[in-house]
Amino acid sequence: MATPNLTQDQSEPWASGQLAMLERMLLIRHAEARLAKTAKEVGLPGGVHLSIGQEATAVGICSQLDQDDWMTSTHRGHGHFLAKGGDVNAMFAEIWGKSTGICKGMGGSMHVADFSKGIIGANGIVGGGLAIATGAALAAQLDGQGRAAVCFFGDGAANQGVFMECLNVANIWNLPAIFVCENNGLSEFTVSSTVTAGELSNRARAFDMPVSVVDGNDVRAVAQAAQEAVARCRRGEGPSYIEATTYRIHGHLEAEDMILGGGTYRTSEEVERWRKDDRDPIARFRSCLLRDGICDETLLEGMTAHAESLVDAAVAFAEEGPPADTRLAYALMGVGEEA
Amino acid sequence: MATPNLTQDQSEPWASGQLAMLERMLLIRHAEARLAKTAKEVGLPGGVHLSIGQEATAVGICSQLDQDDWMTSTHRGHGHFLAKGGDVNAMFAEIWGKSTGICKGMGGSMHVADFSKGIIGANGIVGGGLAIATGAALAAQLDGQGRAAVCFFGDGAANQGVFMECLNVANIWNLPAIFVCENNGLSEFTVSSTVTAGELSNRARAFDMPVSVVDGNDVRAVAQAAQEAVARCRRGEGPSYIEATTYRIHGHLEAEDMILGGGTYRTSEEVERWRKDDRDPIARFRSCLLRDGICDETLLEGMTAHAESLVDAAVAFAEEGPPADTRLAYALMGVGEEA
Amino acid sequence: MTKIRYTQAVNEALHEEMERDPKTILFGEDVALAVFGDTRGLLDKFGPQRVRNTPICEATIAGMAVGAAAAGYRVIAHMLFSNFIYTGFDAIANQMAKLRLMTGGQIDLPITVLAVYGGGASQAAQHSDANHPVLMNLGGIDVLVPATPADAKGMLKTAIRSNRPSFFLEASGLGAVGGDVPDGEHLVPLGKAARPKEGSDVTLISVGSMIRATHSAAKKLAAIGVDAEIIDVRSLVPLDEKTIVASVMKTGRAVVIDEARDMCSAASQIAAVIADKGFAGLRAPVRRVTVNNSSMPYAPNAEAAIFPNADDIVRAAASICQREVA
Amino acid sequence: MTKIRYTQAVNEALHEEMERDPKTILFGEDVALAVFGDTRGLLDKFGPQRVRNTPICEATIAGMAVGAAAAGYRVIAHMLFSNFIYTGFDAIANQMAKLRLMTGGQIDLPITVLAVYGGGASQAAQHSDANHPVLMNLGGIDVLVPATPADAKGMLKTAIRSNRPSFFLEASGLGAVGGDVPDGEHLVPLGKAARPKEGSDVTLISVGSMIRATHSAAKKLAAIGVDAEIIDVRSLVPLDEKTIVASVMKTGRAVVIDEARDMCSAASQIAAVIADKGFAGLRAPVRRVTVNNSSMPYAPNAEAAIFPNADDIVRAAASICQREVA
Ligand SMILES: Cc1ncc(C[n+]2csc(CCOP(=O)(O)OP(=O)(O)O)c2C)c(N)n1
Ligand SMILES: Cc1ncc(C[n+]2csc(CCOP(=O)(O)OP(=O)(O)O)c2C)c(N)n1
Ligand SMILES: [Mg+2]
Ligand SMILES: [Mg+2]
Repeated sequence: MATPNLTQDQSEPWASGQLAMLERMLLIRHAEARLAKTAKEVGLPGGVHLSIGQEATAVGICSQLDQDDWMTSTHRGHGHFLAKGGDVNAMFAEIWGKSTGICKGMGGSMHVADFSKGIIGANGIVGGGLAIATGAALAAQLDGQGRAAVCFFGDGAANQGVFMECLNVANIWNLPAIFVCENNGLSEFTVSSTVTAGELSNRARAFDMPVSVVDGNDVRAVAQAAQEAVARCRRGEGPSYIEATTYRIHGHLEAEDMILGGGTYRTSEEVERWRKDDRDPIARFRSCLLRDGICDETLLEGMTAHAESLVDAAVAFAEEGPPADTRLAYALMGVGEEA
Repeated sequence: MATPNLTQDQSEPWASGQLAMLERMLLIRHAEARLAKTAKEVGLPGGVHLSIGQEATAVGICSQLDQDDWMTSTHRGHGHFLAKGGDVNAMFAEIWGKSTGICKGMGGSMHVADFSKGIIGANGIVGGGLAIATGAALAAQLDGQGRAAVCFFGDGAANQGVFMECLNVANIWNLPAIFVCENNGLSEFTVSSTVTAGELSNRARAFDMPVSVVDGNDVRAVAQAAQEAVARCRRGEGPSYIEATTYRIHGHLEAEDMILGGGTYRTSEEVERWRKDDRDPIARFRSCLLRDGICDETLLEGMTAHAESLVDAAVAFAEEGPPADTRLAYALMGVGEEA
Repeated sequence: MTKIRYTQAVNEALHEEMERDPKTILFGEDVALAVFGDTRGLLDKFGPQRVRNTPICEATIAGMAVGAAAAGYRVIAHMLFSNFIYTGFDAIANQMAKLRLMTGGQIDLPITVLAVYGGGASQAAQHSDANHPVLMNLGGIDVLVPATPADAKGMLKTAIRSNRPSFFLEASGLGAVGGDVPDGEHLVPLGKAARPKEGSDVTLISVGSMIRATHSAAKKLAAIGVDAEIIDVRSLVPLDEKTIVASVMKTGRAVVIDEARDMCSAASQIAAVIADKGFAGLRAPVRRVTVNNSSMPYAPNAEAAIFPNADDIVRAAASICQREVA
Repeated sequence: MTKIRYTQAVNEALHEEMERDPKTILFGEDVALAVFGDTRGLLDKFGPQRVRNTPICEATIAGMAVGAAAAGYRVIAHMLFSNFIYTGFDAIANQMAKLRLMTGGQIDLPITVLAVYGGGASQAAQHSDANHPVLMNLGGIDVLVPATPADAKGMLKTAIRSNRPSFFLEASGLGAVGGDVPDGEHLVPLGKAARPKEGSDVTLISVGSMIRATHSAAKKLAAIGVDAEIIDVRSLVPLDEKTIVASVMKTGRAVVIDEARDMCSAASQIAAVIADKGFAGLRAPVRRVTVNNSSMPYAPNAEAAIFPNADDIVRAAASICQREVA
């Protein structure tokens, strides 16, 4: 994605950067809505965790990254993957378990990765990406090319000790790491505030890390925070912490209702509030763009239709792909065929 | 140990409490000095980590605890063990690997424990005691008897993620836990400041934990901080964090010189500075007591001689003890004798 | 007898044992809403003191289990997927497994850790490990892999009452499987294998989740004239070497079936025991049907290809019974 | 040939490989001053960018190794005692072992983890585990337990150059043992067992640290007329099944010697392989000399009593060679 110029100057580069962000948010939204539909109607293998409602975080952060920058993601990783430039066809094929998948069908929804684009991968272990990103930041520092390593993680993951370990290491070594907490208030079926002491951002402050807490449903605010953090990385000034407040609209995973068997952890009113146009990150960004005269309804409709067509194509690509290679696992794990 | 009344009122209870603290500090000092001597001249099994120079921390904290309160310790645990009322004979026999040892010779120096006195034990894993103490605090809360659970840990251990995890859990559950960081500036052969970001106490603050940072070589200051923290536990007001600044005079372990093979991580001047009477916790406390008229030189000499005689007796007890039971390990691990 | 599902059996055991002993407590991530259904209803019945949702911090969950047990409680800790055990592994391997030894036996550690293990459902590598071998190697920890609802209930109840730490591993593929469970108090001793089918030609030794594939293999073997005996090794630590060896002494042949990766698997342990103590009766090589040292790939077809199944068992058994498989 | 100590051999390998490839980096706790001597001099030679003391945080040390390797570096991580591996076990078992699979082979992970393992020095339970079996079961990770200075040097150099993650485990009892090491570039391939002694009556298969007790047992066995062959299984993953099975086919008898706890040990794995692939040549039960599922007690006499020694090996071998032991 073209790094958007964030100073609003009505110039062409500025406008196109803004539209690129919207485009990516729409792609994520439509892709995930399709995954939800397919999971429900047809079924998909494994668990599917959607980030609908959180698109501004992924896109805001990744809008400031180059392909060379590193990024680790979470179990809720489709948005991060697409925002960092991952290919939607290859992602769908992966989720469909095909050999045309970005991980040849070996990883699935929870493990989408594309090293050629700096996407180290999603992770099924809550907190699993933190130390990996810190290691990538170490590599980036040694490379001396000004690369950054971004780590997305949730408010639930912030209770894993490895989070604090990584804040410590990143600071003492002055690593070009950006810790991005997507604070959606929920850890699985637990309201995070019931299991979280103090303000999360104070944890980063305790390690003398520059902190910025932003409205995670305002893509411009997120991009702004990212721009500063990335600049620090580029200049060799060390790590940053960004906390983006947001909300997940869908269940923890698409099979949630079945798992909960009638149990609840949030009210439907709460969910509805976050669905509203004044909170939804895409609706909000659209009205900004309309207000600023960067686009009109026609353009928006065209963009939406385009996103939908990309998703249609991705489904077709996934469906057409040949099944995963049944012997590949052995080859990749380095075992001979004889036990 | 009688809980000393900390309000200086010249009363008998106050004076005897103060003397009890000195007595315990002397016992620790003399016991460990003897271990150093024996390790050097005769040899002791395994590694021996001494806390000489840190006696005020162990004694200050434990002076405020009852036998029923729980305590976990570190690899440097002799002082904590003795301060919490552990038996010096049983400790020596343990280190000598005898069946009369407090752990029947199964644990050794790094694992001295006495559950009958609330001493859950030393730990060979840096940070290993943190979650155990937190679990004991949970038990104490469920018991509803006003017990506290104290966790000693080092500044090095404070970089283990589990430290922050436990701060979080202790706070959200309002557990009667006291986290006592013995900040001696060193983690093994590394100067802690080179591997530690920010102020350690800010980590506790980030979890909304009451914090007190005290001169760890001033036993009265340590006891004062402990008194408040213990009172909070008793009243069900939740956890506290105490950081005691101190210094270890001896090597990380007694075999240090051999291990380092000429390498150094601190200057001998630094060590000498901390040995001086104005820093040494025992010398400092002695002059306080002399100044306050709680004791005179004669009494002090008597106390010193008494400590030394206890240590002599402990060595004799250890030496006389029968060797460890060679089949006990199997019984305790619950395995049959046939593989 | 009542027919219930495996998960329901676990749930009943938890309810009964928490009722029985008020010092029994349970904590873990999302135990209130019960990710797997096994802890359902406990919070409502026993309240927020004894049943607690923890933050996501497996290292502390496992460590607290040790501390609370050492301080007098009977602890049940839920670790969700068995892959998450690794995140709390220091407290398990260095503390839980060793504290009783290191303290010279001053304490018992009545801890039961629950976790769901195994593949077969496209959960990919980080949610599919059958990692009982890693736990078996630690020493000091019982490792239980019941394969039927009745054993799930009876063994879990016994494990909770036991003063040794134990891992109670629920096979992810068995959670919805139904079976008869005796009414009333039902306890199954640990360390005893079951023998769900007698036979004379070969012993099929099934570890935990493999029981269904093993039963189906036995049927297929019968069709080619091989009369298989089935041993269900529901308890790995302690391991019922006697029953296993006695069966092999009778049949002269053994196939050990285990969903774990082969290297240092339960299957290898059992094969080693047979090669030692059962050698006198052995008439053929001891075969293992295991996963060939790979983690599970995501794609259903790729996972199925490396996951041990009935045909693998049939092939292994036939190869040592001088039978041809179609 | 130069006679050097095991630790020195490790140190030389580290120096040579860091010199060879500037993208090779090393980090861990106290690697600057070298707790075990094996990393001595590296900081001075290669500077603080490539050689770094970490805080005490094994979870992050292991995880960073994965991240830095995935991002293009050749990583050596020192975990000190092998018991501390547990603290970083998620990054090892869930990430290091699986990331190449989960990404469909997009990356290699050239990681070498160093750790000192094993008992015998009264270090007590938390500093004495011989836990190679736990690593062997993970899949995707090479596990190396060289027993001589020459193998230590040659295998470590090979491991560092390899693109697979590996654990290079240094037996604590062998660090000071000397041996001849070839001068100049010396590489030993992984996955090949050594055969330090030929013999015809029984194969003694030694895992890592057990080599000295095994040699001494072979001498004692010679005295009672048993001609033992010794196999030194210096590489556990990959495992040289061929050499092991060939030897047993020749001698007809096997004793596997391993310092690990018995359950799911390397010894059990090797015994299982023999019972399968070597069955045709087997003339006696396959014995295992291991630790009987206990962690190490502290007291030297108690530790010695449960630690496998030459007499245990002699007894096991004699029992299958129809010999009486005095
Ligand atoms: C180590 C580990 N523990 C537990 C889980 C189960 N789990 C999956 S997602 C999740 C909640 C994560 O919450 P958060 O980090 O806030 O991310 P979110 O789902 O809100 O995006 C949990 C507990 C896991 N996958 N890994
Ligand atoms: C998990 C773990 N990692 C590393 C070690 C090795 N080690 C023993 S003590 C120590 C330093 C501890 O420093 P600190 O916590 O400050 O305690 P101090 O020694 O200063 O009392 C280290 C790294 C260990 N025992 N356990
Ligand atoms: Mg969340
Ligand atoms: Mg310290």
